[in-house]
Formats: sequence, C-alpha cells, structure tokens
Amino acid sequence: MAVEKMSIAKALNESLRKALETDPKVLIMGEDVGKLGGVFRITDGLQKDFGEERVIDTPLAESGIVGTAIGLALRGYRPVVEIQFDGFVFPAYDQIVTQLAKMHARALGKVKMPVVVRIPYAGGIGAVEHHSESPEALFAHVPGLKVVSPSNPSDAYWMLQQAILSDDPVIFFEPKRRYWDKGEVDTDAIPDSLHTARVAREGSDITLAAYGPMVKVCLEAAAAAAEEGKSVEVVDLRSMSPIDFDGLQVSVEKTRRLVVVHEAPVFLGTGAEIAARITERCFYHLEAPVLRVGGFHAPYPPARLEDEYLPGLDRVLDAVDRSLAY
Amino acid sequence: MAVEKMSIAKALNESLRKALETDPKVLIMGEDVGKLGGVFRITDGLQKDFGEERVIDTPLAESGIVGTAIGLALRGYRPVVEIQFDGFVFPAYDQIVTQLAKMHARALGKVKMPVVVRIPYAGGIGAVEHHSESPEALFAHVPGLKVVSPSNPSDAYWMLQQAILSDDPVIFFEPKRRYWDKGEVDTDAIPDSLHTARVAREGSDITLAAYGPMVKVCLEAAAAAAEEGKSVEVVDLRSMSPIDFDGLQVSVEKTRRLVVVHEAPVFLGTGAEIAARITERCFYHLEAPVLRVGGFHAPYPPARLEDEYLPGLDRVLDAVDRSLAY
Amino acid sequence: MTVESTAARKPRRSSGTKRAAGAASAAKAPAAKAAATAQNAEPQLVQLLTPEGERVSAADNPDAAEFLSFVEDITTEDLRGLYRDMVLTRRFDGEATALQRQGELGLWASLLGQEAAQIGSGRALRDDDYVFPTYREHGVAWCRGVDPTNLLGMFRGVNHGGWDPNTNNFHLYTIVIGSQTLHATGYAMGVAKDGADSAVIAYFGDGASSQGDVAEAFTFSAVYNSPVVFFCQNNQWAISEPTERQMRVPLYQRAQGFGFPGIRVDGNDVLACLAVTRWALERARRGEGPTLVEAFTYRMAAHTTSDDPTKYRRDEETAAWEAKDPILRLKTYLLASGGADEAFFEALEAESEALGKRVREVVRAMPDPDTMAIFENVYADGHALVDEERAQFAAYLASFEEGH
Amino acid sequence: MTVESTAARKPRRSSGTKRAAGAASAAKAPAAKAAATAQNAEPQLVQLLTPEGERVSAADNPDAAEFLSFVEDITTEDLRGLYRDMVLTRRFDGEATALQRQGELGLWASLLGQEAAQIGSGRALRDDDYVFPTYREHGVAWCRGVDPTNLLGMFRGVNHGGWDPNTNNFHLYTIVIGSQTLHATGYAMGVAKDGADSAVIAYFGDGASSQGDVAEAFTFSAVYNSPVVFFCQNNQWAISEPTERQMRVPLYQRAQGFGFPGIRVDGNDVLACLAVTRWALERARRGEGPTLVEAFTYRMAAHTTSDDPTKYRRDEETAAWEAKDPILRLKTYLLASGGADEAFFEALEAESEALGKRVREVVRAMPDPDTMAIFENVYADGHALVDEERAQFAAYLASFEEGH
Ligand SMILES: Cc1ncc(C[n+]2csc(CCOP(=O)(O)OP(=O)(O)O)c2C)c(N)n1
Ligand SMILES: Cc1ncc(C[n+]2csc(CCOP(=O)(O)OP(=O)(O)O)c2C)c(N)n1
Ligand SMILES: [Mg+2]
Ligand SMILES: [Mg+2]
Repeated sequence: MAVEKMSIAKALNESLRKALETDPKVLIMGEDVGKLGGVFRITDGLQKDFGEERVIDTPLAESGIVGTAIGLALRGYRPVVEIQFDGFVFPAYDQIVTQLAKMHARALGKVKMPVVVRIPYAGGIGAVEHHSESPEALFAHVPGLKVVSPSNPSDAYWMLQQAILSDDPVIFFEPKRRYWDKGEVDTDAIPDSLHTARVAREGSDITLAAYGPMVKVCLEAAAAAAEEGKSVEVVDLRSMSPIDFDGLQVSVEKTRRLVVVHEAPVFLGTGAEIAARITERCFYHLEAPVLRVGGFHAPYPPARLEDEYLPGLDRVLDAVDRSLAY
Repeated sequence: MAVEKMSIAKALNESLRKALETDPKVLIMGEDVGKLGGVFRITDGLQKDFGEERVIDTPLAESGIVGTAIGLALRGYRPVVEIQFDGFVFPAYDQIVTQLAKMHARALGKVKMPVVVRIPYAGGIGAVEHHSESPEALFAHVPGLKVVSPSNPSDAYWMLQQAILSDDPVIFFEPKRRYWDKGEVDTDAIPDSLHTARVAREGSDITLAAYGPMVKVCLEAAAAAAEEGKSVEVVDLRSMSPIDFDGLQVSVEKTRRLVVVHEAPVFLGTGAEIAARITERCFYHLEAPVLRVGGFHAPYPPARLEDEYLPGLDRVLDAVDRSLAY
Repeated sequence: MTVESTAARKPRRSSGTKRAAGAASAAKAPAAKAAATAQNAEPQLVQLLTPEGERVSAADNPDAAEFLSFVEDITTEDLRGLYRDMVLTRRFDGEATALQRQGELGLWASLLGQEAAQIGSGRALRDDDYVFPTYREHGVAWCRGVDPTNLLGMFRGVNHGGWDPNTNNFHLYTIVIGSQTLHATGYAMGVAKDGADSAVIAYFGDGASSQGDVAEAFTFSAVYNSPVVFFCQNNQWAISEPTERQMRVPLYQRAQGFGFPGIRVDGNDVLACLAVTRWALERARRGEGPTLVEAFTYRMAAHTTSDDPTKYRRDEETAAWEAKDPILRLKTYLLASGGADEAFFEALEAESEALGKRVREVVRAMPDPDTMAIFENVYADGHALVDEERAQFAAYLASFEEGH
Repeated sequence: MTVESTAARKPRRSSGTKRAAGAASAAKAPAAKAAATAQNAEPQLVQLLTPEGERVSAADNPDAAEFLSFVEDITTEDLRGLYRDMVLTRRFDGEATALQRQGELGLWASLLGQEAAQIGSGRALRDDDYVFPTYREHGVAWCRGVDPTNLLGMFRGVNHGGWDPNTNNFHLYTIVIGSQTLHATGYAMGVAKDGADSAVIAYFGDGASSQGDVAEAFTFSAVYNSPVVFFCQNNQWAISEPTERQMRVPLYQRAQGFGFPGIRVDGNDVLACLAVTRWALERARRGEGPTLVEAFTYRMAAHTTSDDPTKYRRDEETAAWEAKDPILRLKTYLLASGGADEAFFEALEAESEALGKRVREVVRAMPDPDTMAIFENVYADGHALVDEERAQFAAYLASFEEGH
C-alpha cells in the first residue's frame, strides 16, 4: 500500500487488519463481526484471516460485550468493540461510564483501559428507529472517555490506529452514511495527533465547525457560499473529547464568526460547549453569537422526515447568513 | 396541614403520601423503599400505610425497575420510581432514553408515560464512589424527558406533586445533601408551573443561575457579595428540561452578566447550553461572557477532596469577580 | 383497525378463580407433567402434528397427552382457520418483501418459516390478553386483528409504529432487543394488581435471550408471580450468529433456574404452539405466574432485506428446514383427512391475491408525514423548547415560500 | 503489600492438561456427583463441619463424600491457619467498624458472619488466580495478602481503591452491583486465550443476582467456556430486602439453565467452602468452564454502618444465625479434637490486638490526598481539557496564597 484511494469503510477495515497484524493483543469483538463481517462489513474477512480467538462473535448483549472487554483489557488485551448501531449502545452505557471511564482513575493509574468502542452513528441512511442517532455528547460529558469521529478515509484509517494505540478508552463514532465515500489514504504518512482539529477549507468571513458526517455538508455549504462571494472556513474538529479549542480559536479569531453544525439535538449537544467556551475565549473578537445548527429536541424522526430533521445545506447557509447579518 | 416547617426529605415524603392518597394508580417502586423507607427515608412509613401492592420493594435491578414501570404505565398506573443513588441510574439508562423517553412519540401520542424517576443526586455528603454524581445533562439532552430539581422544601413538595401529575416522564433530581434543610411548605398554595425559573434573590449587578444543591451556595455567595457592595441576583432554574430561558433572559437583560453554577462537570454540563443560548438571546446585552462554575473533567473525587471539587462560595465569588471585571 | 378473524378465537375462560398475587408458591408452580417434559436432559419437543402431516396421539407420545387436551375443542373448521391465517400471513410477508425490493419499504423483517409459532400462539390469546412483540410478529399482529398495512408504516419510514396499542392489545414493535420483556412483565404486574384474569405474552428471539433485560424480566415476573408468558421463537439465528453463540444448553431450561417452568415446542407445528401457549396462558390466569415457551423454528429468509445469509449459513441447513414447513404439514393433514377440499384452497388463493393487492395499494398510497410532525408527540404536556424550535423551523420554512 | 499467609495456600496444581478453549462440551460439563447435589429440588447444602463443631464423614453424608477429597490434605496446622484467618479478619472488620464510629472512616461494610465463606474460598485460590470482589470481601483480600489497611482508603474517602490489583491478583472493590462479574468473565476469557491454567473468581451477593449484568456474565462464560467461578455469598439480605425479593427458587439452581453446574455450600463452614471452591476452580483449570457456588451465610451486622437493620429484620433471625457462627464451630472442633490449645488462642488474641492497633495507627495517620490529585489519572495519555482545568485551578488556588 502507501497511497491508495478507498472508502471510509475500507479504510476502517484496513486499519483493523493492520492493528490485528501488528499487535497480538488486539481483539475485535461484537455482534456479527465474524463470518458476516459486521452489518456494514467493516470487519469483513478479519475472522477468516485472524481466527475466532481474535475476531469474536459475541452474545447479543452490549453490557456483556463492554464488560468483558474491560476484563480482557485488565488481562492485557486491547479489545476493539463494535456496537452494531448508535441506538444500541445504551445497554452498555453503565459499563462505559461507570467502569470503562473510571477504572484508570479508580486504580490510581495502576491499570489502563485500552478499549475502543466503535459505533456507526448518525442518520441519513433511511433506516428504522434507533439506527440514526448521534449520542456523542452523552459520552463527551463523561470524564475518562475520549470521543472522536473521522470524516474521511484517511482520518478513518489513522484515527482508528491511534485510538487502538491509546491507553485510554476511546469512543469511536463512525459516520455511517459516509462509509462509502472515497478518498486517498496514505498508510505511510505521519498523522496528526488524534485530538487536533483540522482546517478542511480555508476562509475568512466565518467559520463552520463540524465533525463526522457533517463535515461534508459544511464543505458543500462553503462551496455554495463561495459562489455568493462569502469566504467560509471549515474546521473538522475530529475530536469531541477533548475538543481542540486552541485550533478552533485561531480560526474564530480570524473570521470572528462561528457556526457549529452537528446532527445531534442542539440542546446540550457538543455545539453548546463549543459556543460557551469559544465565546469565553473570543468574547471581544466575536461579531455575532456562536450559532448552532443541529437536530431538534425530538426523537430522531421516521426516515421519510430525516431530510428535514438533519442539518442540510440550506439550514447551514441560513445560519451563515444569520451570523453574517449581525 | 397548610403551612408547616419541614425538611426537604419530609416534604418529599408528604408529597408522595399525598399522591398515594389522591390517586390509586400511583405506585412507589424501588430498592429498599418498603420497610426501610429508602436509604434516605424518603418513603418512610408509606408501605406500612399503603401496603406492598402500592409501595413495592423491587429486585436489585435498575433496568428492571424502569422497564417494569414502563409496563405498569402502559397498564394505566403512575409509577414513581426511586433510584437509590445517582451513580446507579446507568443500568436503567437504556430503558430511560430508548423506551421511556420515546414511547409517547413512537406511539404517535397514543400512549402516555407518566413515570417519575426520583434520583437523590450530587455530592457533599462524604460518600464513597458513585454516590455523589450529577448526571442531569445526560438526561436533559434526551428529547422526551423532563428534568427538574427542587432546591427547597416547598418546591420539593410541589414539584414532586406536579411531576407525578405530569403525563410525561420526569427525571426528578433530589439534592441529597439538602435533604435535612428546613423551610416552610404551604400545602394549599397554588404552585408555580413545574418548569418556571424563580428569582430566589433580587439583584442588579450580575445574575447567578443554579438549581438543586447549588442554589444555597449561590444565595450565600450573593449575601457575601452584598457585603462587598455587589448586588447579585440569584435565579433558581428548578427545571433543566425545559429550561426557562424567558425567565432567565429577563434577569440577564437587567444585570447584563451571568454565571451558571452546577456540580456536574462544566464540559457539556447544563451551563454550556445556558451560556450558548443566553449569549444568543442577549448578545448585545452581555457585558461579559457567561461564566460557568462547576465540577472538573474528572471522576467525582474521593470524599476528602470533594470540598475542593465542588463549587463553593469562593469559586462562585471568584467567577462573579471575573465577570464583573469585564 | 381489525381484520376478520377465523379460527380458535373462542376465549378459553379460566377456572374463574381470581388471581391472588403470590398465592401460588414457587414449589407448586410447575404443572407436574409439563415440568417433567421440560426438565429432561435431552431437549424434548412438544409436537402434535408431524412434519409429515400426521397428528400425534396420546398413545404415540405420552408426553404430548397433556397438551392434546388443550386442543380438544379445535374443529376441522378451526384447523382451516389456522391454515388460512398462516397462508395469508405468509402472503402478506412475501408482499412486503417484494415491496421492499421495489423501493416502497426501506426494510422488511420477514417471518417466513415462523408462521406456526406466531399463529399458534397468537390464536391462543383472548381479546383481553396483551401482546408485546419484537419487530417480526406479523403473524401475531394478524391474529390480534391489527390491519397488516399498519405494520408497514415503520418499515416504509413514515412512522415508528402506526397503530394504537390499546385497540387490539398489541403493543408497538420494539427494535431494541429484549426491552419489551420488561414492559410485558410490568404490564402483567398491573394486570395482577387489577385483579384481572387476563394474561400477557412477550415475544423475543434466541439472540435476545442473552440480554440482561430478559433475565431481569424473568426475575421480576418470578418474584411477583406475574401472569406473563415469555414466548421465544428460537429461529436458530440472531442475524449471522447461531444459537451456540448465545447459549450452551437449550433455552427452555433457563426458566427452571428462575423458578418457573420452561418448555420447548415444535415451532413449526401450529397445533402444538396453540396448545402449549394455551397451557401457559392458563397457568398465568390461574395465578401460577410466568412460563417460558421456546418455539423451536427456523428463519427461512434473510434476517431482514438488508441481510445476506449466504455469508454465514449453509443452503443444506435451510433445505432441511424446508421439509418441516409449517404450512405444508397442515395442508397435508387437511388433504389427507378430508378437512379441506380444492375449493377451499382455491378460495384461499384468491383471498391471498386480494390481500396482496390491497397491501400494495395501501402502501403505495401511504403519504409521507407532514414535516412539522417532527415536533408532534415529543411530550404529552408540551415543552417550551419544542415549541420554540417548532416556531423557528416554521419561520425558516416559510422564508423559502416568501421567495428568499 | 502482603501479609503473612498461613493455611491452605499450597497450590493445588491442575492435572496438567492445558485448557483447550471450548474443548469440554456442555453436556459433559457438570461433575456427575456435584451436579446431582445441585439438581435436587430440596436445596442441599454441602457441609463438612456442623454448627456443633463436628466433622462430617462420608458415611454421615454420601453427598459430602466427593468434596471431602478436596480437603484431604488439610492438616491440623492448616485448620489452625484457617481459624487464625477468620479471627484476624473479624478483628480487622470490628476495628474498622469502630473506626467508622470514631469518625475516621466515612462508612464501613462489615463482613461479620461471612468469614468462613471468604476465608474458605480465598484459601482455595492459587497465587496466579484472579479475584474480582464486591465491596465486602475483606476476608478474601486478607487471603490474597492485601494489607488490610489498604482496604480502608476508600471508606475513609482518601481514594477509590488503594491497591494495585495486579500485585495480589485482587481487583479493586466494585460498588456498582454486579458489574465485576462481567470483568471477571472477560478476564477469564483472556486467561483461556493465553492458554494459562489459572482461574478467576467473581464474588457477588444475593441481591446482585437480579442484575442483568450477572446473567450476561453467565451467558458469556458459558458460551466461551471461560475459567471463572461465580461465588455468591447469599447472606440473606440485600440491604433491607430478603432473598424472596430477588428470587423464587434457590440461586444455585440458576446455573443449570445457563449450562453449567451450581452448588450450594454451607457458607458458615470454612472447610466446605474451601472444598467446594477448590472443586470449582479445578473444573475451571481443566477447561470445563464456569461454576456457580452459592455460599449460604448470613450478614450478622448492618448492611453498612449507615444502615439500621432494626427497621426490617427480627432479632430472633439474627440470633438463630449466631448459633451457626463460623468461627465458633471451628473453635469447638479444634478444642474437642485437640487441634489447638489455650496457648494458641492466647497467642492469636495477642496477634489480633496487635493487628487492631496497627490498623488504628495506620488509618489515623492516613494523609488526605493532595488537592491536585483530582486531576491525576483521569487519562493515561493526557487530555487537553484536564490540563487546562488543572492549570486554571492551580492559578485560582495560588490567588489565595498571593493574598487576594
Ligand atoms: C440492543 C440491540 N442490539 C443489537 C440490535 C441489532 N439487532 C437487530 S435484530 C438482531 C438479532 C436478533 O436475534 P433474535 O433475538 O434471535 O431475533 P430474530 O431476529 O432472529 O427474530 C440484532 C443483533 C438491536 N436491535 N438491539
Ligand atoms: C447498581 C446498584 N444499585 C444499587 C446499589 C446500592 N446498593 C449497595 S449494596 C446493595 C445491596 C446489595 O445486596 P447483595 O448483592 O446481597 O450484597 P450484600 O450487600 O448483601 O453483600 C444495594 C442495593 C448499588 N451499589 N449498585
Ligand atoms: Mg433468532
Ligand atoms: Mg446480600
């Protein structure tokens, strides 16, 4: 390999393969990750090549999956757990927030929890209930967890490598509706640090901050705005815990305006924290309040309504206009 | 009764008693709520007077408690569930966010979920791990739930009445370290609406917003600040979902400065949403960024450190000073 | 909405004794015979109609004898009714699969192969019983009188559940695995509190048996002696995982360790499913508490239309189960016993066609929900934030209409 | 840190066959005799030393015979060692209760009455075995060589767990009920992957048996055939709730429905607990998978020092259990059999005194943690937000020192 064009799904698969090859302690666990290769085929072929002892089909019990992964980590393994869909992570929530997140601190640093919890998340795929949610804020609020989400194949490959290498638990949100988006992956590159924001497009009038599936929407919005003569900078945050406020601050001090975009409900979503903190950091720089575009305070709607529910080009541009109008 | 001085604990007990007397469909469920009367004695004497069919000691399984409460609600009952401590709500998190919060919407309004989940929460009682947490943001972010917390006996009595009367699920956070604080309760009064903020102390220089256990700290801070000639308004939010932004806005437009105080970690705590939204609503009124005082991004520490971890008088006053310095 | 019912819906009233909660002691709980069946080390299957279409007599199989009494009242007409239920359910299911392929549905979870388990158990219920399904109980819905087109809304993506659960005592489909077993248990606790003699049935799958919620439902129902039947359709697969990934011994045995009887029934035998479910429901009505029924059956189709079973299971396995087809065996019996003639089958074929046509038409005509429905029913009593967001969004939408 | 060990620590090596994961079939798993004991409808208790201090012989009780072989090697010296362990554990426990009353600890969870269950099972372990305790396993900690004063940190509020789990293969106390059974299962899965022949033991309570996590641990360990022993101390109470609120039939029976053996042992009989745990551990080492041991015992004290049992339980019940005291019965036996003389008991009394004194001194000298410890060990690899908050808080604290 080296530089190759591939989808996010393929990049994740390659990244898992690399991890399994490199470190015999790495395990893959989850429902249907074996022969089926996962419902999104992210683990395709891995059980065949690495065996049932390393790529483990688990009983249908998310608390059990994460709880046993914790035990395996205590024994020196590095489990990479797959939760089949966003809406099915909640049975494991107790083990994640009460045990996984706190074990290192509880043990005064004497044990480590190198567990990655992969979660295909967010909407836009026309799915039934519970298959389109964006629960990242519910993890980012919890001390002890790291929370990241790649937006492109290169990040998918490298961020997953880094998450697996991390000695801390990482909740790894995969933007499922972008799984088939392609891009170049350089498997020899030296990647950015896992928690650094990246300027995905430079601009001078306003900053759009997003991560995961919404980066693409923001880039499209920036392109559309450019046609109207507005110069929009897009920051791909990549990490929701920690958030690279230093990086974002640089952008906002330049553009003096910020709109945060995510699929999760706006109320207490990550945009709330970003708005609060950037306002504090950039109080004298901001020409407009930080605006947020996101999901409504309502359960994720049936598929036929998701295009209206999800932040799209128009809603992002509307927020850009509202911000620029200040 | 009518007007009587009592503790928050007693007010909650009286409120439950009143509900059991008034509506035969009201049930109390939880671990040790029967003979023991709960570890905080909030249900003291209720099983004796209303029987085991209405005040139900449950198996030690929080998911089971909330899950069966949902079933009972579907059958027409109005269960009031007790979770023994904040840190033990997570095994029930799936049932709460996936089922309890969404059932009404899922059924297009055809079923209702009048379930109250009572949670003694927050710290300051010198307890061991998991007994001092403030997970309110993890519920307030979830559409379909209502989230409230009383700060005084009168609110404890009336807000619990209202929560039980509500046809929506209400997560009712009880400030455990204030259980024994006394105040007057008028059981004939016509209470404010459940989700209205209340000005607990009037002031003109700056607004402190808090709820539950931190209202007292804010009132003390306001008193201390008054001695230094600063006029601090204290708003008791009472409800974290919805938040009474209209009420808070009135205060902030007057004082032009806001500090939000809660025990939960600042990062993605309710203060983030308040800062973001009040900044948007009051952009041209604010003389200083909304500041937040709260827990750190760390697991709740061992008891001997909690005084440092928890927002106290000094940290609140420090934030007041910082705000006023803008 | 209700559909015409046919067979086996005559309510079987309980003995009349009102349930006294907790009256039955745990020790007395298991019906002696059934428990004996359930406790043998070698998994025994209650079967009343063989794959070859022959009825099992008490003489053939003493274990079956007790259960035969539960279907004594079933007439030939009733049998035709059960047959009709299965055929129409299968037809509806096939139609839905086709509609998914045509893009009218986003997804479909087929019950193909599980008709007997669903119709047999579904027809054992009284109107005042209450059902908590998973997402695959189209046959049970049929028995409850839920218009099948109502089931399609969520798979089309126009709603998350299109029926009023209380109209037919049939709860909404539950997608998160296992959750509904606790709802059923709570509902049954309420039934007992009310002093009613109705029962509750919770459906779940072999995979679901691994979820902690299901074990908690077992515990709660055992402790409160609740009138609930746990009906597991062990269709051998949880998506790509065979039952060996979920359990080490047959599932029905799990009940005993929680203090109530478990029993395995041939899930492709509609008569046996009817009998065993009736037995379990009567236990519940008599105040004897929960029962676990494991219907041993097979998921003939893919997990859902999104699934590709060739990745993980062998054709031979599926073929072997085809020989046990639940519809075929009843047809063979009806033909051999003279219980139905060609005219019956032809009329049923016509009825199937009509059902298929109606389903197609209704689905295609199903309107998309109004955009503003996003904000409806989030709360029963209203919520300021929802009101605010609704108003903002309405203004935003209006801004386009004004030509901005 | 380690403390001097005494009895029964000679490792019992397994037969030498390395575990081949999944090699043992579920059907073969239960040791014939033990399973028979476990399957009787009337709960049977493995007992090797009666409350009256008499040893049970194979002739007295054929059921006990198999387990007698597991303690054949126990010498009189070993018995004195077990006795010493129990006495010192009780003394330490009493000291901690007193320290709580004096305000030195915020809380204490006493093991009073459960010494035999903990010492018996704890002494069955090899050094390379791994223990997952609840919050009450002070006696097991003692057996593992964890300095008892280490246990007090979390109850004093200076940390959430003061020992390195890997020093003595004794995991931190787990407060959230049931969680640790899954950690133990996962750890055991790892042991099996490593091809090691050590075993894992998970402690939990009768109340914990209701938690979904425990059932999931049963499922995972059964499916992966993991070398784990689930050791339940059924002390009759979960705070104020008697076992009837958690289960309808004796707990040990639950294992069978998950495909592995369960057995009930007299939890106040240190010999029986030792024997049964050794048996279960050997099964694990031999690759035969999990076992559930239910130690039938009693919580003689309050749930914790915050609890008031007079609210919910009768004195007569507690009195009845006093007659079954685990320490008393071994003392009676040692005295009657001449296994120990007065000098032994006197020396032990002195040792107890010394232990008590040391515990008091160490606890009183335990320093409060440094304030900035709040920010330590939140992450292993660091986190920008923690760094920022640490710096801000340090500056804030410094502002006071500067005299602001
Ligand atoms: C909590 C949860 N985890 C995972 C899923 C994804 N999922 C949907 S169906 C299914 C398999 C269910 O198997 P089983 O219980 O046997 O029912 P069947 O589909 O065979 O009827 C899985 C894993 C889910 N819906 N909920
Ligand atoms: C998930 C959870 N819920 C509730 C509690 C509160 N709690 C602490 S101990 C206890 C009773 C435990 O009973 P049991 O399992 O029998 O253990 P024992 O205390 O008797 O040793 C309860 C309810 C908890 N720690 N964790
Ligand atoms: Mg299945
Ligand atoms: Mg107990």
